[in-house]
Amino acid sequence: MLEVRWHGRGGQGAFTAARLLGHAVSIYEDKYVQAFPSFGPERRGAPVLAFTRINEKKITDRSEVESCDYVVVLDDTLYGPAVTAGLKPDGIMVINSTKAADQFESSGFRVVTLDATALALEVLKRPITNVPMLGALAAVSGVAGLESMIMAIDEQLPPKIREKNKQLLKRAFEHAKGGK
Amino acid sequence: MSVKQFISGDEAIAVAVKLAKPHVIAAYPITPQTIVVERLSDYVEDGSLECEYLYVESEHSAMSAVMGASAIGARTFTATSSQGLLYMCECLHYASGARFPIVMMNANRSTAVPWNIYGDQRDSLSQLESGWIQIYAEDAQEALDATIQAYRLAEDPEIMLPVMVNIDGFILTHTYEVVDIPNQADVDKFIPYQDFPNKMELENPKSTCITAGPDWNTEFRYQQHVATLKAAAKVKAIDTEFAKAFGRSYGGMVEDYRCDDAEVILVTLGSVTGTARIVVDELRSQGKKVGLLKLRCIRPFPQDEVTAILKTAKAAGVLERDISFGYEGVVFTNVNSALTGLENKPKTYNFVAGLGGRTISKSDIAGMFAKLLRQAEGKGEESVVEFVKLRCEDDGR
Amino acid sequence: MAVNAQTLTNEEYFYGHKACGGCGGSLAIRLALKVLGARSVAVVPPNCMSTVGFIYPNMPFTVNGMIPPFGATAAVMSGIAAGAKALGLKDYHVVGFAGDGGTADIGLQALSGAVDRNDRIIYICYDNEAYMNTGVQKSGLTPYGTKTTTTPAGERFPGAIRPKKNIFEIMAAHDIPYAATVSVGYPEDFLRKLEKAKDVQGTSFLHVMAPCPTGWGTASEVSIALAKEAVDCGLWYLAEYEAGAFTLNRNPKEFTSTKDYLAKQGRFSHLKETDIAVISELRDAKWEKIRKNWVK
Amino acid sequence: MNRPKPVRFTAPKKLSEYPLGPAFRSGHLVEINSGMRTFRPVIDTEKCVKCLRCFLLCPDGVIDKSGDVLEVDYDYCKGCGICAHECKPKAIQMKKEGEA
Repeated sequence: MLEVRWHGRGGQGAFTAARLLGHAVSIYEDKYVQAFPSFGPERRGAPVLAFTRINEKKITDRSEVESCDYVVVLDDTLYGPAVTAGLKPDGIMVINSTKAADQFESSGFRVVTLDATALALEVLKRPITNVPMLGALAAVSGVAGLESMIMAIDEQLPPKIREKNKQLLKRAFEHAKGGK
Repeated sequence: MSVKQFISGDEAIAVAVKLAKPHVIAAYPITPQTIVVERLSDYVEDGSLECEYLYVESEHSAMSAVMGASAIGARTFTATSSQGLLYMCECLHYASGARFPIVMMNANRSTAVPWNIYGDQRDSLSQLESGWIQIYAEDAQEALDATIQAYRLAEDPEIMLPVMVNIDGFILTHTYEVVDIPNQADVDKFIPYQDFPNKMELENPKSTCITAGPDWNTEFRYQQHVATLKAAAKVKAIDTEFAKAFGRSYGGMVEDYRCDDAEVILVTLGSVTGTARIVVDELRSQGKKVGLLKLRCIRPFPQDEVTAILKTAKAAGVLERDISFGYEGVVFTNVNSALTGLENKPKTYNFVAGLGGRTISKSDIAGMFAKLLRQAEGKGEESVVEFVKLRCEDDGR
Repeated sequence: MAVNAQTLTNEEYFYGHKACGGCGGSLAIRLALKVLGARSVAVVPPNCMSTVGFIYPNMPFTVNGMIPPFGATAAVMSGIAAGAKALGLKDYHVVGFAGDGGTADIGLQALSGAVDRNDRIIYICYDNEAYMNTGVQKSGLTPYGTKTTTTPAGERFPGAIRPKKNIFEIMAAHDIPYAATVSVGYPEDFLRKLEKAKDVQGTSFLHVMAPCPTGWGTASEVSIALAKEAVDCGLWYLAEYEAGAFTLNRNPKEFTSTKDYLAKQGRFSHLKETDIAVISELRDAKWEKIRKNWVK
Repeated sequence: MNRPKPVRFTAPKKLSEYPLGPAFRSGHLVEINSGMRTFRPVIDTEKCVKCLRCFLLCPDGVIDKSGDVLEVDYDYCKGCGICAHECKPKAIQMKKEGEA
């Protein structure tokens, strides 16, 4: 089972990204998925978590995610013990930052950085980084195919913002594939 | 053709209700049920569900409004949670006594105080005596399927009782999963609307929710009791028919998992069953004879099934998100009561866990099995009622 | 054609019940159902009228009837109306008969919700000014100075210490399509307002002064006369709220004596001259507002 | 006279004979109320002007207006006296039960 933990702030759309990933791989790649937010009231600006669990078999585990294969950080000001906790040594942390990957301490896991804010500002004109970070995660992990994520956006995001987000997804995906 | 959707437990309930086409929905929002009533409002607004939607000012009125609608023969739905369920309490007893076939979803959530919005089952379990049939779902798919089954059960002319479909707050209500959505025609065929035998009619007026004094009351109550008992066989039969129509089955009143030669069995209710399945598989792979008994329906109580499955076990544990203060968990009381007739009653333990939403981990469940296995080996333990993961150094006694 | 005793149907829809002789509440129900007709659904919460109206196997309502939970009259009515509409039923009325406590106290929230949704129901509050079914306890509509079993009169208190909640104006404050106050002492006015309520497409509310000989400590034959006198002495009034405006239906040039009205009733027998003066002052203050605001 | 009449009620014997839930057919009277009465109203049809005020105001609806003269349904009259009290031509007298 693969477990992804998303870190963001209330309002940044971390859970939407967790759901888009889940939708993409469950509906279009025949995997079993759970996607859930950190339970409780969400307040704008407060740190929030979201999770995506992916498996070939039906997932019956309802306990909290204790360790994870991937951590995605929508905002590098969140970086700290809460972000690195439970990330497996062979896992990957994808972090939205202008800094280089080696600026972030690692206990063995790989760190990949992407300036998703800049990309989002360029395409959306707004600093909304959930979709580009989803693209980056997929690029570095192979956890979902680009096509299925595009279809998920078509089904799940409001029509007005679909096209720009698909564009943004592709840009981030390619950018991260390029290893930058 | 059914379709797959990636939706939350709350949404699965809303989709099931849309498929069931109730005439009247009345509901009041409460976390973590709110998504259900929001989605249903959306369906009414976009025209995909034609029904009267009453945005009431409280849960007491929500249940009262669906009682009124049911009294005149309308198929109804409402949903609530926790404090809302408790606020309805008077009306819960009313609806069952009146034999109104109302279907309600309850998002299991702790009850105040301390205030807590997270999942435990103290809300619905405190209402076992309300006369409602209570069903608990393990995942979003079962939530959807159980809701459709609930209409079939509630409106059965021999039953005519309200049914509460319970799903664990957040753990199921807010978790997105792949859910197979049955097609409308199949659902229409499975739960066709038919007149309620006790409904008011303009041409043939009835007086309903009437008074029955000491001279008649017992017989009305006995009648209600008999109907509730009858529901047990119906639950099983409906599940079998559901399997034929939709290809999914849940075992009826209970589902036993790897219980055949099990020496110790853990009894569960709701979503924690899924986590426990993994632990059972792990222990089985180590050669341990462990099994799992999931209660789907707790009123009527699956006495025959519980007795039949637990009678060969050496030890049985009841894992529940509930405590009846000053005694033990209420599920435990019920299970023990069912076992009293057995010659070799297994030793039973009560694990009180997950109160106020505290996670129940695989290692917690492994610990419960370890305790049961020690008992099975003849190394009995003193504490029968155990608060799992209690974070204090002494037991305060 | 105006409904009156001549045109009113001879059919009875609430008949053979066990209410006390001279009960104003049972007359209110009887007259209302005669106007609303056989295709009515009567919703009667736990109160005297349901207690005498639905004891198995004796069923005095000939129309459909239901006892809702005490605080849920309006919500149950909303549900019946919604169910009837969804099932495509035609030509019916959903009417509620709650007492003063069932309306102004425990039932107020559900009533407020129903008015907020503008559900098509006719809510009738029969006001006998205390919880009579349980043995005369103070309700929110018990007037100043009333001796009840929870406001015993003695050295310290004159009985109830506050005037009646103004439930009619509370309904008007919801901007309800139609609300009216009536009295069984003015039956033609009551019938006229029932006729109006019948045609309202949203919520309508009638507040009926309905004496209770048992709780008021009066002879059973004077119930109607007392209900009339309550209006004539100015302690009750006949008014309507419709299309956002108040109308006063009866504006007495001179009031009859409050003292005489009060003196006829056991529940006021303890009142001192000073208490009666307070009641008259409250009345005058109320009427000053009524005349200033409702009379064009 | 056109007023509901009591019916003979046979108590259900089998559980299946009970109504489903506490819901029963409306307009089902099993006993009369005349025992609640000490005085009975007697209408003097000579004096009666058929203004129908008594018919209108009887809380129990026991005055029937369908015939040539007003009739009282003594099965359900409780003898409250409102009719006599409200009768303007004083055509109704309250007479003690058992007296002519």
